[in-house]
Amino acid sequence: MINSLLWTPLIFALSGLVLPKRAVGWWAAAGAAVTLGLAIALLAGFDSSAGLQNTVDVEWIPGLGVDYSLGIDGLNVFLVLLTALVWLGGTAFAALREQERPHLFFLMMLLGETATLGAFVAQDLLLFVLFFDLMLVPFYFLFGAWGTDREGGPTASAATLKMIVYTLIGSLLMLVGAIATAIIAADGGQISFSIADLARHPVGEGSQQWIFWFFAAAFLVKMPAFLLHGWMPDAYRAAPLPVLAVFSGVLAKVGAYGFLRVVLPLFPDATVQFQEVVLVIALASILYGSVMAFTQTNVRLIGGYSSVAQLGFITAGIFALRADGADGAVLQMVNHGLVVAPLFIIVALLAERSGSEDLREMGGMAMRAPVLAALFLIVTLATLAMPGSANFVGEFYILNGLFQAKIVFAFVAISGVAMSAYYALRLYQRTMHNRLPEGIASREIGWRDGIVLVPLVICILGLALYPQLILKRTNVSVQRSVASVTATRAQAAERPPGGSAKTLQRGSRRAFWQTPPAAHPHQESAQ
Amino acid sequence: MSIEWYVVLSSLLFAVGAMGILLRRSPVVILLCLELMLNASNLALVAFSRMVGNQQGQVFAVVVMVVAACEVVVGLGLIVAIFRRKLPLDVDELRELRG
Amino acid sequence: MSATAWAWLALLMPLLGSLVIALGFRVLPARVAGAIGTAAIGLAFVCAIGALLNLLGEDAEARHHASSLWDYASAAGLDIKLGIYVDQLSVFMLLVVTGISTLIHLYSFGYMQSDEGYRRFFSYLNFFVFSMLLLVLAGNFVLLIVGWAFVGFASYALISFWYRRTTATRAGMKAFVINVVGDIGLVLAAFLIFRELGTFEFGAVFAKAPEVFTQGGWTVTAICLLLLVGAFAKSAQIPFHTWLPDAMEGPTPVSSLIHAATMVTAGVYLIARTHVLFYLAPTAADIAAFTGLATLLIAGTIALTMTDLKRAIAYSTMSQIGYMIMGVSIGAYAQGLFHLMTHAFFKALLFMAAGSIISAMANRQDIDRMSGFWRAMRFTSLMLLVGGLALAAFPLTSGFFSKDSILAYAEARGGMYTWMAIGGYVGALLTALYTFRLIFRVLPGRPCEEAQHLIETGELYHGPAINPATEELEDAEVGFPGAHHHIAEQSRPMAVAMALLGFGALFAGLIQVPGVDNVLFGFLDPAFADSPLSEIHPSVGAEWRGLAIGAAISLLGIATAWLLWARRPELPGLFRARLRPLYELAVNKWYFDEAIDLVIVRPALAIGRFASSTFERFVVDGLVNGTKETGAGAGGIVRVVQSGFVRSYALLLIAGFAGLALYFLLSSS
Amino acid sequence: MTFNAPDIDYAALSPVLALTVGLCVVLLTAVFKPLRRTAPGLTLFVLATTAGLLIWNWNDSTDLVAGALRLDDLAISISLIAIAAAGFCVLLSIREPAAEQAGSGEYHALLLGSVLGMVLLAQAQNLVSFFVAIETLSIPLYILCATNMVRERSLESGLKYLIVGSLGSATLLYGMAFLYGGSGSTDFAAISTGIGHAGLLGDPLVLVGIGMVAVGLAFKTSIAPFHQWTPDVYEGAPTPITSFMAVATKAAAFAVFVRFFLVALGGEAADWQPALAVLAATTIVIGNVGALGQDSLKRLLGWSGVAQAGYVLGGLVVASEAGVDALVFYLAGYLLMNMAAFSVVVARERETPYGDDIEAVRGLGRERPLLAWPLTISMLALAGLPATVGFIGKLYLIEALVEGDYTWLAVFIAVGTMISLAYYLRVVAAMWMRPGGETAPGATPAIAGASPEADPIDPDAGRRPYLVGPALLAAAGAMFFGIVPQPLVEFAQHAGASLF
Amino acid sequence: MEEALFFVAAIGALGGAIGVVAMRNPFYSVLALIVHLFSLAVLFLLLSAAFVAAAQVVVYAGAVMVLYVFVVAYVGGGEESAWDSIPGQRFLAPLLGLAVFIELAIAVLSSSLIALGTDGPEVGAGFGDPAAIGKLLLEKFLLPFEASSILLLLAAVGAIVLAGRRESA
Repeated sequence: MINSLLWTPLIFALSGLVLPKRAVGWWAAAGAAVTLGLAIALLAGFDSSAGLQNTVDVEWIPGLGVDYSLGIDGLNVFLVLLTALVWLGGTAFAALREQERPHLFFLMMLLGETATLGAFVAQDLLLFVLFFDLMLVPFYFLFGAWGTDREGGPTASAATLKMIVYTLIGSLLMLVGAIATAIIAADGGQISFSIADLARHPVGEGSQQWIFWFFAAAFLVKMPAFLLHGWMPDAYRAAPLPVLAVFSGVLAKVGAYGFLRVVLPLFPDATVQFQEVVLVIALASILYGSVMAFTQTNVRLIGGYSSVAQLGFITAGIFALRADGADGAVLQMVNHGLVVAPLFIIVALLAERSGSEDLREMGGMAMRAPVLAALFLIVTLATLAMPGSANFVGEFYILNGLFQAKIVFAFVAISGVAMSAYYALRLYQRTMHNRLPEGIASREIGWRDGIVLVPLVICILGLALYPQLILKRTNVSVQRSVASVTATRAQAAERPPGGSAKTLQRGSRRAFWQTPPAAHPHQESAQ
Repeated sequence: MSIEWYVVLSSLLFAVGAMGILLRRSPVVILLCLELMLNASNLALVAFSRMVGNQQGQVFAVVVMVVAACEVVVGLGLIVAIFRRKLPLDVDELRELRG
Repeated sequence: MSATAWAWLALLMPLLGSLVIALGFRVLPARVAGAIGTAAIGLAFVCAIGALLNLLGEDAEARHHASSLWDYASAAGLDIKLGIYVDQLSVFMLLVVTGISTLIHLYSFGYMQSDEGYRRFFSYLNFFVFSMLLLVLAGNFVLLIVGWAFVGFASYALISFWYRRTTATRAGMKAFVINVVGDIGLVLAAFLIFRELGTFEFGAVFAKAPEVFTQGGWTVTAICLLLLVGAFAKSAQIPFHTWLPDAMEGPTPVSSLIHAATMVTAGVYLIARTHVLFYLAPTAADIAAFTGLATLLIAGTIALTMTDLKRAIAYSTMSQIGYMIMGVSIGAYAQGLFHLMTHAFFKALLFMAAGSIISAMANRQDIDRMSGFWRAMRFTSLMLLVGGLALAAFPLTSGFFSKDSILAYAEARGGMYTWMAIGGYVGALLTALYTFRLIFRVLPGRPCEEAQHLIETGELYHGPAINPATEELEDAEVGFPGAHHHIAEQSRPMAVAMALLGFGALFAGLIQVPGVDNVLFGFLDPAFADSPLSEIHPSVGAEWRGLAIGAAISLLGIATAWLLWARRPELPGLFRARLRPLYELAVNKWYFDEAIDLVIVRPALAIGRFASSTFERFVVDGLVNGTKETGAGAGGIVRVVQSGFVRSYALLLIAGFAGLALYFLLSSS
Repeated sequence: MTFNAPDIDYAALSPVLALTVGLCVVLLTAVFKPLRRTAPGLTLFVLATTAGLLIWNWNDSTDLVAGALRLDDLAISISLIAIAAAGFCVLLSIREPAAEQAGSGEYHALLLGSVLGMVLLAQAQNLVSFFVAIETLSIPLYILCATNMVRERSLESGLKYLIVGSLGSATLLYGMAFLYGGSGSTDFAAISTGIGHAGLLGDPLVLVGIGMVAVGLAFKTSIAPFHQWTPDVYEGAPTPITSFMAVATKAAAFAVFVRFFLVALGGEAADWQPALAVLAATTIVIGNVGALGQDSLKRLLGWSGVAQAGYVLGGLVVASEAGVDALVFYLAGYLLMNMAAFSVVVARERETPYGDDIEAVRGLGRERPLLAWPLTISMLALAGLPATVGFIGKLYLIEALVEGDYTWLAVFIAVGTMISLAYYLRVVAAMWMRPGGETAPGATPAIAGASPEADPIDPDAGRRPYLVGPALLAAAGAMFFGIVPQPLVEFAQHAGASLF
Repeated sequence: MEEALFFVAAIGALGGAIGVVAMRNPFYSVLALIVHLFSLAVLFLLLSAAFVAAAQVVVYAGAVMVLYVFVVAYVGGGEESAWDSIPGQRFLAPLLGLAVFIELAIAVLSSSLIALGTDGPEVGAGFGDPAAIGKLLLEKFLLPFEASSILLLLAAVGAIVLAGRRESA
């Protein structure tokens, strides 16, 4: 099941190579659709009370202790769904348009999907790292070969190169970190990279401290977080929009996901120790991203910087180190993906209509395109986390977690909400409202683009009506991921840290009774 | 006459040979300097073989001579080829490959 | 059917209406859309009545019910249901909102006819009603916030309804952002409440609050202050009021429904709803009260100098809400809500009349251009007058009773609250003044050009379509704002709506006449029984004393206004000359916009500019390019060393050997 | 006088014998004109036979000819790598102008000679055979580098290689002399015991000896700062030879590096480990930054080869079985990655006037997908991206390093890889991301202009099976072992096990 | 007696070496090398390595040097200009040479290997004579011996490839 989910895109991609130019796009879209179907089936069979489920675990490189082990749990089930959904959108949208060298394009597109899915479902630390790095390859091609060179700026391939090198610094350090974790944990014994095993006996505190940063580097760059986002503007300007939709919609989340999946369970001590540091980075991302977003005039960059801010929220939620914050973070990952992808697709449509991607040259496009305007409006409102949208619930959980954990941070973070309202509305108004400049055609969205866009928007609305759909299923796993940390925290509270796994457990159970009010039966199962 | 003397002498010769390679520009002379170094090694080998009282070192030295001869042959062959190509016989002039 | 069921229905109706109109915008004929919209709200009103009857069927104490559909977002200890809370308060609000909305829909049905955006308008309007109902019915803070934000959005959408107007879009943005600030206040308050009480449900919160919080404790005070941020932002109280005047960019029915009758009074509702908390935090309550007082006075002075018809009325709205806020904060819950209701009637009416006149003026709103409409538009003028009288608290009109009930309570509570009462009376004087300033400048006198044209041809004057705010030409190609709007005289629906409201404005006060009857308070008071402040009741005598004073003041005000603007029109000029600084202050709206611009907007933009132009370039890119440069630089060095001289290679080799040998010599024992 | 000849295990010696005989046979073809054409085929046959014999000996380890050699899995695996490289080289040499100038027979004979040297070197466990083997490896290469005699660069590279190379081997030899003096023996095993008995652990004499041997071997494996010949020689030499050198020499030299340092000098590990670690780190940095902004593909690969050598050396630094495994694994992978790249370079060099300049592969993606894909894969693999053997190789090395408490070196590998992306992906970008530069004859090439030196252009070299085939094969291998690495891992582990 | 011989030979070897490096004209360098080789041969004899000494004289002074002389004569021993094209090389080379020598000398002298101080153990008359060496070459060092023969063959081939006249040329 999970195997077929993972490899379907790749299979379609390869088989697509033999098709004629015109067909390949639709074949790819079909592949993405099948994947989505599988993902939905996966969700349907998902048991929200259990932890890891329908797992696959076979030896891959026994010589190196690497296993091919996959699994679904609350942390990733919806991210998988999101991936499949957004990819279908992006692929279909691209299929609607004339692509040069379509075979290569869709090959890379679907390869990207497989890699991303892999990163989400991998349960073996090394497999995770592998897919994490692999994700970049197809996007290197997609950005570089189909991107737009900017006059006065770097060429597409230069911008992309920057992105790859920058994001790989982190990933490679992460590789070292991962191996170090496994080896230290094994100390002399049989090396295993299985995340579950590693979480059972975490490495000593000293090692945690540097390994933590090796991982954090990878994830923060990927998001990207403040000061590490240097690759983002150029890459975003260069990227072809349908690709950018999936990239910004999904890949950024892998970083945040990594924190929950790997960092919290494996390096609890370090996590507690560096909580403030990461939170500061997160807040900086929120504020800086928002501020940049409302000064930019390039629509892509507004999207890009708003993502920086949003990922800042997600990170903050995770590093509140409370179940509610983390729940919110997971929910918000899905929301943000669901919002950003259509946003960039809409940007593409607007660019087609106005022949420009600069706010100053846009406007008044709602005129003859009420439907497009309506869709855009919904997306905008979701982006600014309008109460009543799932994004709001996400941010509400995140901020509540932060508020209960570190009240001051919460107050700073929430100012980002106001700014988001401003830049999101600004984007909407400057494009759709006011008077129509010369030479801009206000055209209604065609039904074919509609097929791509409307389902995404419907998902947004659906979630807005029933965010519980996600919260209910993620909660258990999130509790586990956070439990290890709360344990450490409680224990740190009692005596100087650095205890064996046994004391950890005692500490954690105590912790779970102590921390009000997030007391929750599931935390027992965390041990 | 203790072995040290021989070995130190050999190292001195070795150093001189190395210095020669660094200083001279005519490929022929450079080859000669290489000979110097190999011979220095030979001296050391023989000295040591005397010291430990087995003849492996001497055999080694013989083999080294053969090898040295081979290097010379090839080296000189190259020099001739270069000369045929009407290229200057000066290693400093041959620096198209760099950077 | 239970009260909650009725409430759910009432909630459902407008939503359906909005969706049907929105989705069917291609197929539905305009008027049908209008009809659907109006009908939906009408039905909602019916449901509201159903709920009311249900409630009346039970005994006073048991008149509160919670009901929830499904878990909205419940995880990790947070338990948020999609639930409503029905009690006297919410049902009262339900009635007011649906009632007024129905009439205004009816009015819009006529008024907006020639507007291209007709369907969109009704869809928005219905959505607004839905949001408002959600706000008043919400059963927990989260849902309250949702409704709170929805009305904010609806108001944004309707303010910038004519989105070709840059002024309109800008105003919309302003309103939305300020409202978001309000939302944030609420959200933070909710977090704090959750931290202390571990729940968001109204019932639970109000039940636990008295046990957990100590009277005047800092936490509860903080909570209340945060709630106030929300309340002020929504109800346009100082210093969060600047969006309201700009909001007049929207079509007049919008101003009348959202920015006069319903949404802006949400703050009042909020305070009334959370009165338990406010009782526990007296400091916060007093702050609220004073803010209300300040707003009502300041807005009054500004209203005196406004020459834009709608903006003048908007400022009067602010000041009236000031009364209500003051009322509910000092404990005059029922009284405040009473004023909320009457104000809804007469203010909506005023706007309608104003709208009708503005249509006649071809969308001009400048009162300096207006005069003599009494002759041109009898009915409208009459309605304007009725509204004016009620607003000026002319004896026996609705405003007369409601306003004075608040002041009487303040007096009765005594202490500094007496002074508040006095402030309130001063405000009353201002009210009468500015109200009748408008009336005397618009109705009597020689008909202006437009009015004349109407009298002669019986048709509306068609000037060039211009934006009243900026005097710039509209691009009429679009069809909205419509080529012309409609006046009550020529549109039955408008007339009906106005007539009904007029009736309400005149006589609604009679349901609550001191010593005579106690319909409203009798119904509402049980809802506030848990706050000792609701025990305070001014004696009937005191009430009538207050009424007498109120009557005197209002008459005095009207008389003065007559003197200044009808009898001796040159006097205002003189005053203006005398009191130049005061006048400047007022006419520049006390420079609030400028202040906010200076303190918040400019710094933010400056930071933004710095970030994008300087920081991003030098620090962030610096980081990237720095690494790149280092690499390239190192590469350069390496390649220089790679000189191509075989002898220098040999040199390096020997050097390396020497180094290595040295290392080994040193490490040797 | 009487002497008793050592008993010779011909079965185990058979690979060496086969090579020797084959060498002579191929040489004979040079003499008889009619047989000229058969040289490549014969060479391939010889190589195949040798490989067969080696595999036949897989899994048993024996001392040969009075302990001069030791045939074990390490030796076999490395020899196989060298032979495979040679096989590729033979294919790429078809129609190679250099081969024609040197005469096919001589050319291939020399190639086989070099291979013989490598096979011996991989087995050597005695200083004398070690030295002879390493010379047998080098001297033919000096010649082969220079064989494209019409090009000055070829001669220059030959001479440079000869001079610096001889300097290196002289140093090596002198070091051997010291070690012999210290231990009184020339057999690896005896050396380690001898040093122990004489109580010379950590004695300056021995240590400096080690230092000099290290220099000699570091030179062969192009470890910085003894690397400088590498880019020049790689660029100047005929491309097929470059490809052969890049892989086979490194492999063989590393084999003896490992054997000598672990078997003979294992006792001194504590002393030489840090030194080698530092060398490895410097090599990684220098190699990678040196490759930045290189326009000649061969030169670029040369620099990258330096960097890769740095990675591989890590496997020796930790002096552990895992380390050796990783080292062998990486070398095997390196064979595939490099061969894919070089085959493409050869093809483009022959069909475009740009020589080995990066211009030559511009727009390759559209023009010649069958060449573009192998080059792409090899670049990604060299850059260590996942789903290629390069990634697994790095993984293996890092795992060994971390286990051996050399995590900081692992971090160096990571950083180095990061830098390396900058130039590897530049090549990929040139292939896929720009419109193809027109390769019409007469376009002014960037390098080796229309000078008399320029080799003849073969317009459809890009379709020759003997060029495309190897490229595809190697690339496929590089991907296959990236996805199914276990076989190669076991192969490497056998090799490692034979020393411990 | 032995000492005197050693010093004479040592000086000869050293002088020859320096001569090789110092002579401007390759031809003289070759001659200097011959001197060097002969003195080395003497040293070998002192170290009771008769066969090596003989081989030294025959192989080197005989064959190899002749080869040198021919080549020098062929390519013409042009004097190389005193000017050095690599800045600093002149200055660094001697320094490095010195450094290398000092390091090696220290390594030898500070070594704790007692035997270094001695004249070496008593050895029989047969030590280092052709018979002994030959025995070793055919027993223990059979393989290197054979291998070096192959090496010679390859070198010869190489020489032909490089220097031999080709049809093309």
